[in-house]
Amino acid sequence: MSQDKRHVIAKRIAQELENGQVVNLGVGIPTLVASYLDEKEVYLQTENGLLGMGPSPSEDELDIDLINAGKEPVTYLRGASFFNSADSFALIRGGHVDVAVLGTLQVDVYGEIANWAVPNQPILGVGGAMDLVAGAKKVIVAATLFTKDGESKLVPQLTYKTSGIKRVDLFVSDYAVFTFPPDGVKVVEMLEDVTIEELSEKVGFPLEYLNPHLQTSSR
Amino acid sequence: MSQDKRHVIAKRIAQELENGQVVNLGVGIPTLVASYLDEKEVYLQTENGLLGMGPSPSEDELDIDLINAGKEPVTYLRGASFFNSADSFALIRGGHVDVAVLGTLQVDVYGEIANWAVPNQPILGVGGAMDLVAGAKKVIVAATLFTKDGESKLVPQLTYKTSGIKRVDLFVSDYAVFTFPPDGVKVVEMLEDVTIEELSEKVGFPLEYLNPHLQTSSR
Amino acid sequence: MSKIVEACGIRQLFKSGDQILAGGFGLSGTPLTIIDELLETDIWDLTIVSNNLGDNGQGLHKLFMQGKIKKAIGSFFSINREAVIAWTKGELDIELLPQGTLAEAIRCGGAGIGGFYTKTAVGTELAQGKEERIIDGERYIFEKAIKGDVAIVRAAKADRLGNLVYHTTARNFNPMMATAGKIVIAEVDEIVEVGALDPEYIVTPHAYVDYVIQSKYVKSGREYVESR
Amino acid sequence: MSKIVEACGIRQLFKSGDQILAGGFGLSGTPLTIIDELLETDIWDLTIVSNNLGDNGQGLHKLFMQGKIKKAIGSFFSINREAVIAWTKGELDIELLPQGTLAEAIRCGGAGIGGFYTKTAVGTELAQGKEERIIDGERYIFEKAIKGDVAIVRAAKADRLGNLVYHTTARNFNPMMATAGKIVIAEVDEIVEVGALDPEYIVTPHAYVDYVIQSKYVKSGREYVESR
Repeated sequence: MSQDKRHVIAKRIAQELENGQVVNLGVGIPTLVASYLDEKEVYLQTENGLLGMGPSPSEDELDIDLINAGKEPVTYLRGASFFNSADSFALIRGGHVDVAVLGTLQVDVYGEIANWAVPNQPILGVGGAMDLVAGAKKVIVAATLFTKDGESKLVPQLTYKTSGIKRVDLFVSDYAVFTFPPDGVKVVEMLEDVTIEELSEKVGFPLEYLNPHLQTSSR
Repeated sequence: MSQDKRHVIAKRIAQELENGQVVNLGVGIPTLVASYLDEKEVYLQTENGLLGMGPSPSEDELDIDLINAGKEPVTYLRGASFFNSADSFALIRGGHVDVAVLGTLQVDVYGEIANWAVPNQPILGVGGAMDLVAGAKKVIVAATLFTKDGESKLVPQLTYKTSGIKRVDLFVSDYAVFTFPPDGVKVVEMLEDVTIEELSEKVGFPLEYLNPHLQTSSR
Repeated sequence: MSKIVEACGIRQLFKSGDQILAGGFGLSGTPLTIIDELLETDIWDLTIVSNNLGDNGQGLHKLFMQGKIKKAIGSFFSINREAVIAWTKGELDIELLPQGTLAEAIRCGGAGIGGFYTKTAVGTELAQGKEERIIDGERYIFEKAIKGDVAIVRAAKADRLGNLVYHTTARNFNPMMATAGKIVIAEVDEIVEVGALDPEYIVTPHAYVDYVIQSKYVKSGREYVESR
Repeated sequence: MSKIVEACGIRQLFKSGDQILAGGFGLSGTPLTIIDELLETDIWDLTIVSNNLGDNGQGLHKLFMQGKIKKAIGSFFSINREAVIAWTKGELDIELLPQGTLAEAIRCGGAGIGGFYTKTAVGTELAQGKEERIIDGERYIFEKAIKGDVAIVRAAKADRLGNLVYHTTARNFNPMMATAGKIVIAEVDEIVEVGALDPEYIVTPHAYVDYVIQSKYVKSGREYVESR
């Protein structure tokens, strides 16, 4: 997938974040969101035990004990705190993380996601995925809308294993931003220059705008 | 009750404690045990959040934030640590306190105790009593054998409200030290100059020595 | 962004009928200034979750004497003579929990845990009506998590983000309560700059804290006294 | 009384069939020296409770390659390629738990809590066979506490009593594991005198720790290397 698409998604998600929020960024595209925070005062939490995560270290600063959940070296900022894994997941599960940004394999039309079990591979890793889905106040998923094989990740019903019953709030893809009201998926806005009819055809089922005004005026 | 009796009990309990043990001393007679530890390296825990409690402070040292479970000012020793109430009771309930020394109202012949609900008074306080009974590795109860009205605190069956199903290990009274094997209470040793027959008559049921040899040679 | 507010600014955060988690053991670690502010409000019928209801005529005792407290959930009210009398008369509802169960239930409330099984109190009057279960051959009772509408805590220092550190045994219930209130207000002795607290030593991360006020109380010998 | 022992002195503390709690996330906070000592023992059929089974050919990976591990309980083994293959062949038993559930279950094991209810994993494959319960209108599943025969942890410093402090995210699972082993062995970078650690800042009180050894590993760039 092109670097561009990943950055389009990350940049759009950064717009959703607000001053003062505690945010957990998953591995992959979610990690890129940190590059687009600009002057926003957002506090990054990593589930292995740090609130106030900073950028990657220079070689001089490198401390291999100090890593993020993706096991990459990180730094910490002023006002940061370290805690153990039980306390870290207490923060997550207890609803004290404002936003979790997560990668995903599939999202169904009601916002349930499948992001932990890669199909046709032994299922031996879950990490903090399910805790974040169940616990974060708001969940934003970040993924390209189509797989390398051209299959839509937005699906009428999950065919991969669910990550939990909680519905996500937003799915930011390279084509569009989706939200999930009780009656099913709606398009918040397009990020690619396609009509909603064209996008409907690509995903294989009819899509609607959240705001009907956009529906009529698209393109 | 005479000060002497209380100190006899406290001194005898101090003998039971071993180097390196983590010990929780309840209010009343148990608190006096600290005075008889001499050179023993015993670490005192207080359930409001301190391991490594020291003696009462001088007026100069006094810090009213720093108190024991009886809400009296204390000090802390080198190697001490402070923690929150949940972690403190995790230490207790998880079996990491080697010995709890507790006061009591009654002990039954199988070692079940009643030490929280004072009869004929509204029952509005339990504090850490039940956690200590359930959680400490070893429980030693400290009390005079008879109430001011001359009633035995060692009873065939509790008439006061139980503190829990766990049996205590030792009851050190002013008259004798009792232990509680599965077939019921046994006298470990006399602390007063009475025969076991005389003591049996005082408590109202027959007592036996744990060690039958003492049974025949008493007085 | 700063969470530091004037003491009187917190009055609006409470409403009648709230369940309030109040830190402190005896008076140690009790948010005395916040409680004084509560006295100035027109809110009533509070449920207070706290180890005890103040001591020596201070802290939650004042709130109780003003008639604001409908129910108290805690572990040791025997020292609160007036509360005991009120309970006897049926004027105060009391729910008694072992101290460790109280602490753990509040921790669970903040940690998204629905409830837990403890050995404490099995077979006693305090287990009546509670589900019992055998786990690995041992008897346990079920206890439900406790949360609050507002948590009021006392700490030694806060930075401007709301990170908290505590002082000796004044820590007690405060760190758990700071996780379990929908709104969390901390009263502190000292407010420091961001970066002044060691990240390894922060006990309550700022994510939990909504408002911070400067305490008006200082220690004087065996008492806590108003300094201004 | 000192809990400081030579590294080789700990070999006798393990036995075949033990359930071992091993701290660490990736390799950060992993007791590499203790694991090396385990390699020298004639014990087998271990159940390992750890987030993952080592990384980069180090840590628990070595123990696994030696064939000592019968079962692994953890949250993320996808990075352990050889373990995944062994599992596929039926040579390794794996129990997968969400990371937060794993951490909480170990905390409960050390705290005398029999089990707890969590929202995490409700409705997923990882909830299969687990009791579900509605608490305050929300779905939770029951998870049992986890304990170990031996817990092996890595800390930054220990004093001679066994009080421990940790370094940054190397803290991870170590503090909980240090509470939940019948025997607890800590590997540390530095051993200091009693009184050198601030009582407010000690993370693991000495009551939990049975033995302390000096670590033989030091950090060198992106690796942990043996220093002697």
